[in-house]
Amino acid sequence: MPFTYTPSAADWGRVAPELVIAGGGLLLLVADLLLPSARKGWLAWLSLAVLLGGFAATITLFVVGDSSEAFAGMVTDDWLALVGNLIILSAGFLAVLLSPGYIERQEVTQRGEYYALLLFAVSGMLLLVSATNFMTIFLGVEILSLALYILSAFIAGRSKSQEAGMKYFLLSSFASGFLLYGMALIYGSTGTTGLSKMNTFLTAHAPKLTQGVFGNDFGPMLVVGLGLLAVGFAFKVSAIPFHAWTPDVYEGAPTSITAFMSAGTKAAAFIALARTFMVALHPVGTSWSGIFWAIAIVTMVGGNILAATQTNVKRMLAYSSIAHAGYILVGVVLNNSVGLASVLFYLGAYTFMNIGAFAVVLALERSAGQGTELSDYAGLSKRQPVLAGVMALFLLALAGFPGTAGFPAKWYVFYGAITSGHLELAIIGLLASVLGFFYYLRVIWAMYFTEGREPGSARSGTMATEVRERELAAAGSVSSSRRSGRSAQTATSKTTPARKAQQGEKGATLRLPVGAWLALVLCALVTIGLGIYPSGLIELARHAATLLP
Amino acid sequence: MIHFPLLSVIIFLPLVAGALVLVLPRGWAKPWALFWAIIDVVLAIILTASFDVNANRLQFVESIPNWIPGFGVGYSVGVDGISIFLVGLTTLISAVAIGASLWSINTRVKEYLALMLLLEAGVLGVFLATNLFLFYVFWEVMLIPAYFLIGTWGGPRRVYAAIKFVLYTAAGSLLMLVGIITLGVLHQFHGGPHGTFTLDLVQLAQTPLSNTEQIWLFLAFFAAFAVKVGLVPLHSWLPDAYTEAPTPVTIMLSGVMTKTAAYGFLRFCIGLFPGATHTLVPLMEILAVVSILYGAVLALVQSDFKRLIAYSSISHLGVVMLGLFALNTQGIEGGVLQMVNHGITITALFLIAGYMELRTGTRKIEDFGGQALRWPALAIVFLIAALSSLGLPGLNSFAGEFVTLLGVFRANVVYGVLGTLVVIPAAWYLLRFFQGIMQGPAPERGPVVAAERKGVAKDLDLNELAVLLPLLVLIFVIGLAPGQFTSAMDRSVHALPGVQQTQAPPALAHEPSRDNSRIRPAPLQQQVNQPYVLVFNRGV
Amino acid sequence: MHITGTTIAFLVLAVTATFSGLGVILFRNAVYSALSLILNLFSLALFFLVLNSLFLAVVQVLIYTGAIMVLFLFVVTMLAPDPSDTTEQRDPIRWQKGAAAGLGVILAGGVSYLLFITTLSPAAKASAEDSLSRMIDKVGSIQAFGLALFHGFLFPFEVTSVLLVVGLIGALVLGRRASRD
Amino acid sequence: MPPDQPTGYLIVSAVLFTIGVMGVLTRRNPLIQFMSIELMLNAVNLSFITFAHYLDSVDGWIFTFLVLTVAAAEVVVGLAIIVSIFRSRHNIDVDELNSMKG
Amino acid sequence: MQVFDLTWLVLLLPLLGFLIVGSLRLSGWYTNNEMITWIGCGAIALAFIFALISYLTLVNSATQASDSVFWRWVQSGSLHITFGLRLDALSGVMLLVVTGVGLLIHIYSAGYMHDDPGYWRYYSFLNFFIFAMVLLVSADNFLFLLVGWALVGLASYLLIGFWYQRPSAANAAKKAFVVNVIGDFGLMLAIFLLFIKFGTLAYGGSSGVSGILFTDAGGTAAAPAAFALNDPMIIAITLLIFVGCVAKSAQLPLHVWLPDAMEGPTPVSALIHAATMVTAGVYLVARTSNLFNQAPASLWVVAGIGGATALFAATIGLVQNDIKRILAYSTISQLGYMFLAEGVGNYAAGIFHLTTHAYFKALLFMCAGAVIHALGGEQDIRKMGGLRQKLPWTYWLFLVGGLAIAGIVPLSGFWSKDGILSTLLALGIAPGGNLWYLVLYGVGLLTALLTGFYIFRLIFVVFHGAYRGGEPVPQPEGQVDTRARQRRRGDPLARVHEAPWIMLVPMLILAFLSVVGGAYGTPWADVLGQFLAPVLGSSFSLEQFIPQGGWLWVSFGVGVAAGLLGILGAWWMYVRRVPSLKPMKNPLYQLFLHKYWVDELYDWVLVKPIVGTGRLANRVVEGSLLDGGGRGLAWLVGKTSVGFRAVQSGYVRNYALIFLVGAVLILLYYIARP
Repeated sequence: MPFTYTPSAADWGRVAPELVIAGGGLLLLVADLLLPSARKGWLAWLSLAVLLGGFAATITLFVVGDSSEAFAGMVTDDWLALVGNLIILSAGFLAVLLSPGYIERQEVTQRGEYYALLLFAVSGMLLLVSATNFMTIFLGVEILSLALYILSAFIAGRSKSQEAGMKYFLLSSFASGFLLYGMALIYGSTGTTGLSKMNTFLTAHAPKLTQGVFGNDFGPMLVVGLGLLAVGFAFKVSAIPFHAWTPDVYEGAPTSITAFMSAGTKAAAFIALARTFMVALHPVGTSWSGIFWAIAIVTMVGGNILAATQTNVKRMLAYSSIAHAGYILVGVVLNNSVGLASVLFYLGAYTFMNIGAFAVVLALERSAGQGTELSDYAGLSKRQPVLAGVMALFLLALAGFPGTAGFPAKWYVFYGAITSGHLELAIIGLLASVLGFFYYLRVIWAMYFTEGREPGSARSGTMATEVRERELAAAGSVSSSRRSGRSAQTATSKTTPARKAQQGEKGATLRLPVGAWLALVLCALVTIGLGIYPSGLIELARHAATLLP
Repeated sequence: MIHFPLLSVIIFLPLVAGALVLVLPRGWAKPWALFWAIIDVVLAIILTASFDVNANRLQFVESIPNWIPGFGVGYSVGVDGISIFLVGLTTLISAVAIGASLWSINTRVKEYLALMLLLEAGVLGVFLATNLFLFYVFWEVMLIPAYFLIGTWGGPRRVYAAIKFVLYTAAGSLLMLVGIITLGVLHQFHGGPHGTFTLDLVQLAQTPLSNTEQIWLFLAFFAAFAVKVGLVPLHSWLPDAYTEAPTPVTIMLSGVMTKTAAYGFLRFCIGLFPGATHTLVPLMEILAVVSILYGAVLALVQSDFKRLIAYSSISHLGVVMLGLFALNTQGIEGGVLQMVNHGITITALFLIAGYMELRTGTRKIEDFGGQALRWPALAIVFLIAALSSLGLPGLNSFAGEFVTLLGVFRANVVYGVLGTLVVIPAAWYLLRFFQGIMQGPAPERGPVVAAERKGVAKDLDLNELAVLLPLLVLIFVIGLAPGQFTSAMDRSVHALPGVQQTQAPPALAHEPSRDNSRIRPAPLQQQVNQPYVLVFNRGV
Repeated sequence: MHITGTTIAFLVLAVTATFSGLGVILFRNAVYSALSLILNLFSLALFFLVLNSLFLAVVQVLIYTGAIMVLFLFVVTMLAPDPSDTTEQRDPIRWQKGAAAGLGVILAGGVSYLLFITTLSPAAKASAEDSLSRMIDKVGSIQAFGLALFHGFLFPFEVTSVLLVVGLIGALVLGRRASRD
Repeated sequence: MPPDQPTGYLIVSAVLFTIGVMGVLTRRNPLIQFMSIELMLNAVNLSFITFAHYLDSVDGWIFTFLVLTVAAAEVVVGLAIIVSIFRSRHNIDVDELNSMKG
Repeated sequence: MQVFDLTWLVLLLPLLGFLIVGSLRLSGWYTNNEMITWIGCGAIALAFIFALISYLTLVNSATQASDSVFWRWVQSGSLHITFGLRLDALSGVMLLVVTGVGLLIHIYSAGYMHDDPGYWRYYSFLNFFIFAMVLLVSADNFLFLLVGWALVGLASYLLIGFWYQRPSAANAAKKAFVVNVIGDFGLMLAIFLLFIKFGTLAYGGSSGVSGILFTDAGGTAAAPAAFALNDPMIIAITLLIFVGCVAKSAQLPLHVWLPDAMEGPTPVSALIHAATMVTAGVYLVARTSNLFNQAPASLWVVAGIGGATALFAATIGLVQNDIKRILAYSTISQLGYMFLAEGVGNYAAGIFHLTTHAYFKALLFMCAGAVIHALGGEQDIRKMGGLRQKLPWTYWLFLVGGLAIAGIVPLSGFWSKDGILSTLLALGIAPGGNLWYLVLYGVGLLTALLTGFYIFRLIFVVFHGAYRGGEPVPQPEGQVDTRARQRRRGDPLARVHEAPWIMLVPMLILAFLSVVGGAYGTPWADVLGQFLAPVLGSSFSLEQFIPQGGWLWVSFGVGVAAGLLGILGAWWMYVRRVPSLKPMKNPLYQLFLHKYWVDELYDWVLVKPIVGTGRLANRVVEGSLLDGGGRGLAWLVGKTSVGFRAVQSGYVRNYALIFLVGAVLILLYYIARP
């Protein structure tokens, strides 16, 4: 068919969300040129409009879509893709909401390019989740990666940002090489790069593989391909030991991008991973699930252990995202529909709670990346009770406490594990999350149980002195925070909650633009909403997972 | 059938009141919280009053089966003869704790009250949930407010205590989570091809489980409950948390939260895994005995009186555990009664300890002496609480302990004897406590003298007494008529699997007329002038 | 072993490719590395020719050797007046190279071993209607490529435009900023 | 080398891939690391072309073509990042880029 | 005649007194001591009257017991316990003793405690004690017996620690309570066993313990069908019951609390620690006589402990110097007599001695109280002497009491004590009699001799000879301040005078009872024994307890002679010779003086190890092991974390290396996978 297939209009319709977003990105570039510099603030709203358009397209596809492949098996609009679209669009939406005040504070001037790249990254992710061919998967990965390299390095004056961009670029390209090599070898084994054909081929010929690697024709090459592909995907989802880029990039990148990356990339990569392994390579599940089994365990335990002693909150959240990748991988290991549904649900829940947490980090971050240390959170509950409250909510959600989205997410994953006979994963995962409590609660502890402002009032030993020292060090950055306050004021004047919160304190000035508040509120509402009534998303995920037996 | 959702209202009333307290003016917060806490008590009383003691099924059941159909989970609550008293206890102790907060908590009052009410809601939910998912949700909901309450309003080592508390309990609960899911899955598998995943307690109870499965599941639940109830050697968090938490929070922790664990043992470990329970009874009883004796010996040597009470709590909860795992009517009914009693008594003790700490700023017994002279009223209530705690016959704890230990004794004489031994060290350390504070020569210097000079070390005032009063009344009421409680439990306890029905002693086996049902309390002042039947050989 | 022209070409190209590849990572001077890479890419283009992919061989030479490597060389010369590796600085992680070498040997050996014991599955071969060789025979190599690109693979081909736009913007953003600094 | 099997090409591809990997692992100059990555991509391309030839399938060709495009885009962005860093630091030793660790 | 059962009023009135007196003070409108005296004494007086009415109607009725059930206390499965009161011969006698002696001591206290600031507290506690004691003796089942049993312990605790600011008093109170709790522990276990064995905790009625013991299968007392003699269960029950008795009645080896309990006010010692509470053990053995009869082995234990305690305590009493402690050891010794009697089956003799002992020991304590009162709180007999002239009434009353306890004919003590001794003799010489009866008889006799000695040593040292102390400073007993007392020239006793009438009148009444109280228990007219007989089962008949032929007279003679010999010895040592009160080097003396080092033994064997274990556990287990273990785990996680973070070196190529490690591991997995 490759030589004869002619794309139809329906094919283009099935990629409507991708088209809307990518077109929106181009539109934004044009708008950037046309808008006078005083009106650049509109770019954010325009991006939001584009993303809403993406939502509309996705929802339209939910209703009228036929869940079938387009462009000769290149992409699909099945529910797995559509649910992924929703998650990614949400991540993008939230990231855009968070951006305006923040990027001004970080003295980013090229706002048009920023939003355009964000949208292109979103389009890459959308492509990735709907891709049903190694080519489109590869292209999706590369589009989002390229956009994110640039976005990570976006803050010109910040060497950490550049370092992040550089590291991300080098390592991600390196990993892409592995991914690609894996694709090549699997292509060599199965004769196709299309996932559905691959599935058909493997269903017919996989029984040979169960006899072992050796003694059959394509087996050894296939498993090398599987391994290399797994490595490539594991890098993208930042699973240990392919995680090393994550903390550095997350720390160095602009926080709005970190937030977006942590949720969006993860979701897109996981869905592509799920589609590749759980759907296409389902017949050879026994050959790859062992790898993910080990990776999942190492990631759950290692991510939590590594996070345990972090003092930089942003970095801590990076490690926590590694740990969460481990939990999600549990769903992948299962290689069945429950596992797939749990992966989807987890990603949906994770997006909101994690972006929410990063949103608070962002709100507290001063220029030049200051203000993300644990000591900067000391006594936050007194200075910023609302921010501290929602941060506590997100952290508890990440820790998996009931009443928040994190609980049904963990429940689903571990329910899947147990019902599929992987009790050990459930036990290890849950014990690892006890470690998780430790560091999540440490942030809460800093916010609620320590006194940030008055030296000498903090009670417990080493931490208190540390807090004081950091406070002294932070005194130097007062001028910058004043500047950021002013610029934030220009962005919006409707900062009632922030102002209200501000009245309780004397020194610090912190005003969040309305977009950031909106994002925080959205994240908080969804986090609680999914905690109390997760059924809607569960049903979506379950429907999407009917791809699998 | 639509009826007034009384149980849900009881659970969620504190939650809503707690949320609303955040938006109230600061001055209204305390009366508001107290008001709703008391309303909850009233509702609990209404619930108790309309409870049908002659039915062994769950009552006031509310069910929304399609809460999360994807998980096979519904919202369902219900109450039986066991949980009803614990609900009453919880509402009462919560109201007392909030009442005690009126003057002892003055920083960030709104957050504090919101968390207290949330904690209350969590505990109530645990007692009333009849779905394991819901149960687990409430179980964890208890944890967070407790963490914040200890960590924010606690003493100097509050942070350490709070984190230790959370990590210990969370580790236990997560293992329980594994157990819960596994149980549901097993239910699904054992149900054959049409088996469904469910966590409904009633359905789970009919799951056929092999003994090995039962034992592993039991141990998973055990992890959560044993930590929370403070069974030695998993109790390490308990003294720290009790000591460092502010008094009202300590009350909530010791008075009601530990009961959730004991209740969990009864409802889930015993209720769902009778086979494993039967196998593991020696383990449980030995741990209980160790807790009893170890807690008692450690209580003997503490100089910090909150710590002393904490260890006494470990010891006394050991008795509860011992009773529950006696697996007979008296053991379990006594155990549940003893839960209520322990809640009342430990609350009174901690309240009094809190009063004393608030006055003097110290918790060291050595700093006190001869305070009965200056604090006669406090001395009296203290003595009553201490006597209740040491199990003085005629007071509440005795009733509970007696019935419990009788049950234990019937089940196993050795555990019975070792459990009964608790009364000796209990008397010792509690009187040491009382003597150290209230008796002996007054100190010549130190914080107590300083407080007296400042004029803050006054005797009990009426507000403080008012908070204590319901507890004191209950100490006597339950002591004098515990039968009201045990008989209401009878049906529910007998509905538990594996519980030995009481049999007539062997010597009487041939007397069919000695039927329980026939024995009714005699009307007041009935003269039983029957001829005395003793015959003596002197005349023979 | 039956020695044919293809075999000889293979052996020569394999040796060239391997050594030029080694040159890329072993030359101290980045310019030499770049030149070595050009040689390597060129030998790969010849491989492509041997494997009947005329169009890609040409594209390989044009894009890689012609465009990409020129860019590389430009940057190399621009950035480093003394383009040698900064050897005067002590390597902060000296065990890295040894470990890398060890792992590299295992990787190459392991993958090669597994590939060596592999035979392509006949079932994986394209069906008659999808057969590349038939299409080449029918319309010619480059035409076949074009047919595929604009029919079955139209979508990925179109998607690359987004990719290129992103690259463009990236160069713009980073370059403009660099020039302003 | 069994006749009609691509084993030789595949092994060359594997070796080249490994050489690329080694380059990333051992060199401190990001440009050379980057070149090594290009080497890896090209090694994969060789595999693709080999498979296309031996499987008689056009997918490999197209994939190679896409990789080429991607490589071009990557080079643009990568070199821009490297240049941008050089502008601000006047040093491109990647070992210097370790302000974030742990 | 119908029984006019007013037991509930007897129970209720002291409770009301307690509550009213207590709440008067607490509510703040407490004004004077007089009101409290009236309420406190009035309640007991009424209770005594009602007890008397009930008793008299019971005596004149054909009914042997009246049982009033009030409410269901608990029902749990087959466990069914009601709160009820029982009036029968035994509880009737006990009620009279308790309320009667109690009333006298209430009155006496009005004088004795007049100046104490805790007067209200004292009366409320005292009323509470009477309430508890009434509950103990009139409860109709074992559970409420236990309730009363513990409540009297509480009352005792409160009253011993009445002067709570004195550390010695507080410690003594705690000690008394804890030792009593050991007894409660035994009793509780006994009750559990009883329930398991009998399925009921009631004493009487067809469904009560006694009923089951004797009506089973139409059995008779001689051959109760369901229970064999020395059934192990019954032995266990009875021994555990006896553990309770041993603790409550201060028998070996749990006697240690009673001497310390003398820290309480003297009237309290008279009432609780001599006349009533400590005899609860004797009452309980009598109450459960049917059980004990089924377990002769237990009875031997009772007899053995009783005899041993009698002798043991008497020897200690010989050398003590604290006037109240001498009386305390005397009490222990006399209680030993009672158990001796019960141990050989003569429960009635035990109860008889209980009543007479209540009279004369209360009298002795009151007299001692009068002396202490007069001397401003002095209790050391070495600092007394020659008080006969200053306190003539007290002296004579003390003498009456002393003669009674020494068993001098015809005072009450003679009849009761000789009843016991002659019982032993009778059983010993009876055909087929056990030699151990004679051994116990010997012990009893020796004790009688020692009793005469120590009590008259006390009398002679305190009332005869010359005064050896300083000038007493009048102050309440509780606030002894020896430093304030200074020697003056001239008569130090110039200001010492006799006790007021309100103290003397009760003493006179008791003295009267001590003289004539034996009249209802003579071998010829054993009114009490006959009356109690329906309640107290025994394997012997009352006649068997009376030595036949001339042996009764022999017994009388020997008993009186022993008492006289003791008195003579005391006279010889403390009147005839100059009394030497210096400590002697004699090891036996040291042994007695240090009370056989029993306290020290307990301290070393029990208290120190337990507290030491606790301290050790607190430090090692709680601190190092558990807390340290938790911290260690956290430390380990932290170290691991830091170690892993070191791998995260920040170098790109290092990251790539980690990456490659993962990839190679996967590759190796595929190569190695079979």
